[in-house]
Amino acid sequence: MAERRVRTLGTAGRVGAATTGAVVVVALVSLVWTPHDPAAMDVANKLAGPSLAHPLGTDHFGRDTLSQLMAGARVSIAVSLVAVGLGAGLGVPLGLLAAARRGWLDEAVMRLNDLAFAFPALLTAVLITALLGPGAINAILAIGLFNVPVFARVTRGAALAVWKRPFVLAARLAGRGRARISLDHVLPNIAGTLIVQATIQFALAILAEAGLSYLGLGSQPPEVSWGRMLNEAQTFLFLEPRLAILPGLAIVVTVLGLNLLGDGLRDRLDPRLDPQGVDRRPAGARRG
Amino acid sequence: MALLEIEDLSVQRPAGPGNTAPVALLEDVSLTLPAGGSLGLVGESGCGKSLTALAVMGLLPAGLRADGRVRLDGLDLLTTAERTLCRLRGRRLAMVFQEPMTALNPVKTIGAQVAEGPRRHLGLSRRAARDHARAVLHRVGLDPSRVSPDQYPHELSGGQRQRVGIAIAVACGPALLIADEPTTALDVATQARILDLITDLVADADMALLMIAHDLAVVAETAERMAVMYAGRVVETGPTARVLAWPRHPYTRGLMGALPRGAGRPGDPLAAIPGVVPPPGARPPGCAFADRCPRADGLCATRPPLTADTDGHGVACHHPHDTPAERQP
Amino acid sequence: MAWVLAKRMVALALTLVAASLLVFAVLEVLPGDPALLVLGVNARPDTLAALRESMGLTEPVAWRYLTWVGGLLRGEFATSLTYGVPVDTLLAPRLLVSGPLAVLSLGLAVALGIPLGVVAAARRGRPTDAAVMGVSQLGVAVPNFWLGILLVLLFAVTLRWLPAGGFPGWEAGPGPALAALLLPALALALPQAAILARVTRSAVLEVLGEDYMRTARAKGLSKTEALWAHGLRNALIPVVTILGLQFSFLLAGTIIIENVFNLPGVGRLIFQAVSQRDLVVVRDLVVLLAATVGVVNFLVDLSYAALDPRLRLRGGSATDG
Amino acid sequence: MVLPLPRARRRAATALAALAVAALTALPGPATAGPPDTLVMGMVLEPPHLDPTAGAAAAIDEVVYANVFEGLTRIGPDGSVQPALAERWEISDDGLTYTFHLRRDVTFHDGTAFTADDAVFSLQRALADDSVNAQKGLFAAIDSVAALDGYTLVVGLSRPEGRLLYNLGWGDAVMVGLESADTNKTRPIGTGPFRFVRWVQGDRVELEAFPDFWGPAPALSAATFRFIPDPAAALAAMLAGDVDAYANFPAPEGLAILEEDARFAVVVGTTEGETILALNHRRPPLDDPRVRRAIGHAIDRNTLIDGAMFGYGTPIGSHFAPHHPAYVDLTDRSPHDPERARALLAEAGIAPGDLRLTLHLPPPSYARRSGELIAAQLGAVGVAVEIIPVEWAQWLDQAFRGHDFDMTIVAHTEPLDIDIYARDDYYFGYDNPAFDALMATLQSTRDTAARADLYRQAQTILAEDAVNGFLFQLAKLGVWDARLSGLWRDSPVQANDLTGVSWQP
Repeated sequence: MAERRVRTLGTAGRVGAATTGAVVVVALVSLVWTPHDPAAMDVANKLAGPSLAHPLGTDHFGRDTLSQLMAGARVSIAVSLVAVGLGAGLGVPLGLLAAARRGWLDEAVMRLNDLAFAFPALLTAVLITALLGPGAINAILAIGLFNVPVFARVTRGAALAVWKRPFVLAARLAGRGRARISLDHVLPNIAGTLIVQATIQFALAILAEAGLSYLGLGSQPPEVSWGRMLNEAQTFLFLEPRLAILPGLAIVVTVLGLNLLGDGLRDRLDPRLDPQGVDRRPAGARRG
Repeated sequence: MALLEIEDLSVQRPAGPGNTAPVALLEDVSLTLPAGGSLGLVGESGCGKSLTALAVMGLLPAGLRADGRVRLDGLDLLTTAERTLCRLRGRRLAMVFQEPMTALNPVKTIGAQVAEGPRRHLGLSRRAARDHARAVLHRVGLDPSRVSPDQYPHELSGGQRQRVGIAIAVACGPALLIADEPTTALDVATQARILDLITDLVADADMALLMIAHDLAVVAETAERMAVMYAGRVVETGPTARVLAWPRHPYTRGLMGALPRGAGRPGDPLAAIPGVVPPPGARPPGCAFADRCPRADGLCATRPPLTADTDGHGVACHHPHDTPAERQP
Repeated sequence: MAWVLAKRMVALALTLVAASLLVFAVLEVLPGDPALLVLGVNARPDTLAALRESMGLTEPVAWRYLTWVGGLLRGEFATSLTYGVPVDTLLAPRLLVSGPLAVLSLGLAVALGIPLGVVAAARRGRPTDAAVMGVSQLGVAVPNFWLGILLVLLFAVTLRWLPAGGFPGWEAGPGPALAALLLPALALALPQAAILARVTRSAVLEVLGEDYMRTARAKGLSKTEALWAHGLRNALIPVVTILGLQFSFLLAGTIIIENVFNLPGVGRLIFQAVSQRDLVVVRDLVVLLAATVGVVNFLVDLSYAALDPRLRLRGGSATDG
Repeated sequence: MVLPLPRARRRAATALAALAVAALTALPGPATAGPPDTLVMGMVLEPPHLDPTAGAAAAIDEVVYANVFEGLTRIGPDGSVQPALAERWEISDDGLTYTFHLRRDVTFHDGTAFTADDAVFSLQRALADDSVNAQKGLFAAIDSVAALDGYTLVVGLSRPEGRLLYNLGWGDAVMVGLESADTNKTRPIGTGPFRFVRWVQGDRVELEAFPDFWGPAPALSAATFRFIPDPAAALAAMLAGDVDAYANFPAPEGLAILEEDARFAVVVGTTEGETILALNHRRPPLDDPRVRRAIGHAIDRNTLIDGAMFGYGTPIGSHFAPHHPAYVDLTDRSPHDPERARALLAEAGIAPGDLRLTLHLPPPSYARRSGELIAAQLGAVGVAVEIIPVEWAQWLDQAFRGHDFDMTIVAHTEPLDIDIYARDDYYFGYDNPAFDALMATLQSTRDTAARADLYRQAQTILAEDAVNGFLFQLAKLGVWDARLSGLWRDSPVQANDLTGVSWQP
């Protein structure tokens, strides 16, 4: 089953799956092993170029760049995963509810969406971190908050289509409750769409986490994240451009992998072949 | 010299990444149509009728290659430069499409869509083209007092839209009008009125008409001569009255058996003929109809040539019918 | 349609009221005392109290909210707590940086993304298409601030063609000013152009398969003419949707990019105002941004109607003929 | 098939391309420093406003002090008190009455004359109940201010104040005009050699020479202060020649590049900034001197200076500037000795890993970087540190005023501010009556030698008590065009006095 799925992902999708898998593996490996302790400082050996001991060199505190990149993968993935989980965990039930009940509840959910979209996400993140202080948790909160309306909207749209299908009508005639129908019939039928959307949101969350950390609002020392590495590297742009280039590359590779995987999954999982079906948009809700 | 001479027209999808061997879609189609004449092209869906029309228009879908000769006024359209073709399309030859709901641009007014051809081909000013479009729309039955040229397609009914499609086609007074199942998408009452309009227009302006239909009744009503296509080939051709009175190919007889169900959608299997048209690429080497044919025998493993009698009634069959058709229940 | 627009206006107004309440509430509980920040570590309690009084921080909460919103409605802006000038005079010169930056980058994104998308669609399945799609896939994955850093490395540090950051001001002439905006605009535009190219490509592909394109060709239009005359406007509808969304994304993007390139724009003003607890500036800017996003969405809705007559007020009803 | 653009669009595209080329060619070439009588000075922070008597931000003084505004006295490049708007003064024997004789040829930039009335107004404004002067404490001893005549000012004190003349040289004590005081925040009107031209908020402040200046005309005809908060951008601007000088270059890591470049002079001087790891004595076990001493021994100052400051900075062992004559080197009281640190912690009853402390870090890179290093160094002796990065607003509100912190890193940049350790309820919560008494004596002592002795005693007490972790004195990293002369090497006050700055041919 899994094998067949991979085979039908298409070349790009397979490349995406492999890349994503590799990043995840690196992140997991970093839990138990990195070439050096990513937080271990060796000021005497700062800003050293690549060597046998430090294949990618060291940063301004003499920390091993390779180990930091590995540990950074862990933080970037963890933050993004939890943020997307938060968004989906709140957004999907909201969307299902809106689609099942329609009426004022639907209207209320959609208006809430509008409100969330009226604020540029990053600005809200700045405010949230000003309110609660910077840190990974608050980055999760800020990013997760912005995933809620995205998931709510996509869920609602896909669910509305399912509600019109004959087998749902049949279930309703059989006297099943709206909640049961939502869980038994609607959710399985929109799962593909949601998985694809989750992949895309995951990629966007990695970018968002990097942006927040770059502004100094995301993860904090001694935690490493790619965005923070970029933040710290910027003053060494003229001395050691390597420090700014490597974390960026890591971000690009990860996001690229996730996007390719998302495209592959969409071709495979999304029942609607309509390429507009999945919301690739960075933010914003349009009502039809 | 006939207006339109199609000689050995073949269309194939060349070998590519998706398919290893080239696939023949049309094979050795030969048809002629004199100026002012009319020719009906019938067959089930997938027989290559529309493809023939598109090949004549030079509008084959991307990736298809046409061979043979398609001569309009003696000029071989298949070897003519695209630039010249653009000057001919809409001017000398024009086409009415099957789906009036989608054949019109939703974001342009009908007047503008009709005026586009005349402005380009007849060298009319913007204003003159608009007046011309108004007149043409009126001619096709869209009275400007009831249907304004400034309206958009979505504001019109299906029949009205098809009238706009016809107006677009005849706006420059083409010598050849190709109508590709112009009534299939319409309800029965509207169908008749649209067919009347087309025959009327053709007669009026002395246009030649290539009428494509899966419905023999439509051809019977509009075309002097007809050709029956099956699996990318012409299997029977001749004067319409003659062919219908004495269909010689078993497939033609099958189509006639399906006649009462003429309103069936393309793609439905014909009630009188078991099986479906073999898809291109899976066509047998001999007679393509053999495996659906009640008269088929070993001989049918070779391809029958199209042989014509003195009346110009030709048939490609090893075992043609020798007796006129009986009206079937 | 008119009714739809009216409904949108009401929704926009409600959104703005909610936004103003929200931002006001958040700023109320934000840790940090603006007066203390101004006066620093040697400030004495009486001095602080005096400053707070003069900043208007001692009025009751509801009153302050109403005064603020009332002022905004009359078009009057309050005085920045740190700069001591009205927010609009603070904002005007920043808008002259951020506005052109946004326009320039949106323009660049459109100028790059749409033609590339059209070309890719027209050459579907050929190497050009694959190249455009590959590059755009990459473009979508690149964080704009990192792209900014790379652009600085290449054009400012290595080649020394363009300034690494800063803004000389428009009075220095359009040349230097545009030069200062070019790299940041590129950094903002390229990822957006990549998205735009992908959306345009799929929209054009969809349109190319439409029957009316064949109708247009049957009239004698060449492929190119048919695409421009009949295809583009139809393909633009999804593209405009994305453009509207990109604009608000771009607004947020300026916060990071203006930091990377050290541009005195609105984004950095907000960032600075938050860290300086200049509540007056923050709340005004947040509401203004929300309003801008709302207005842009409104314009997008209007442009749908302009592009697609089906969304306009219905005229005569159809009768069969 | 390529889709060629229709002609009109093609023309538009060509025009756009031409515009881009025009933009490129119109660029200023690198290192065009402008005519040699103007100066572009880079600064990290933008002043919130331009009135030095109404805010604590150092950036205000860095732009306007000695350039736009002058006080009765001024503080020279060596930290000494010099006459400014007061030509000379007399002090009564009891030290309670100061008589200032003001210059008679001084006009404000708005053309009004500077008289004793303006001086009275300036001081009374700072002293008033609704005063918003950030350093109101400077004038605490002043009892009365009066104009004897147009050019004579008498200041009466309630108690002797040894530093009054010095205090009057601060930016917070500059003389402002009666007519213009209210608008100084946005349109500063002073008496200095440069007058305000305009302020492009977020970018720069422009000054030009004031033709009616009472003193010798400055060599520069105009000066621009550009605000570039990002260290990398600062380096880029310097390399590109967009900025002529940085009095305080924000990126020590970039100095190596500038030093190699013959176009620039890198001048490392001293500042009044003692960087300390402040410890909250209200929070046990930080009230235990053994724990504080352990923290001191855990810290490796040389690694801090090397890692956080790229070698620029001087280790300190107490709260006192090393360049001051009264300085005592007390770094040997808390040498880097992790063993002793562990032993002291054990002695205080703290097992490794038991002590968890928060470390609040304000935004400057000296604090953030030192903080990361210190967290690692404390970790090495078994003290777990949680880093909490904060904005200044939060730091002031929570750590400084709310005393809600365990440890924090901050540079105290005011000159001779050792007296903060005598303040009641100051943020680190040090309370030592002996020290307070010492400071009281100091306040009423005017004899230089005696004062130096008191300062030495004070330093020693602080080091003995291990009040805070004493880290290093910030260096003043001056970088400027090698053809410039007259910029201050050291910064006894936070100012960029441009009076004597000129371009060498």
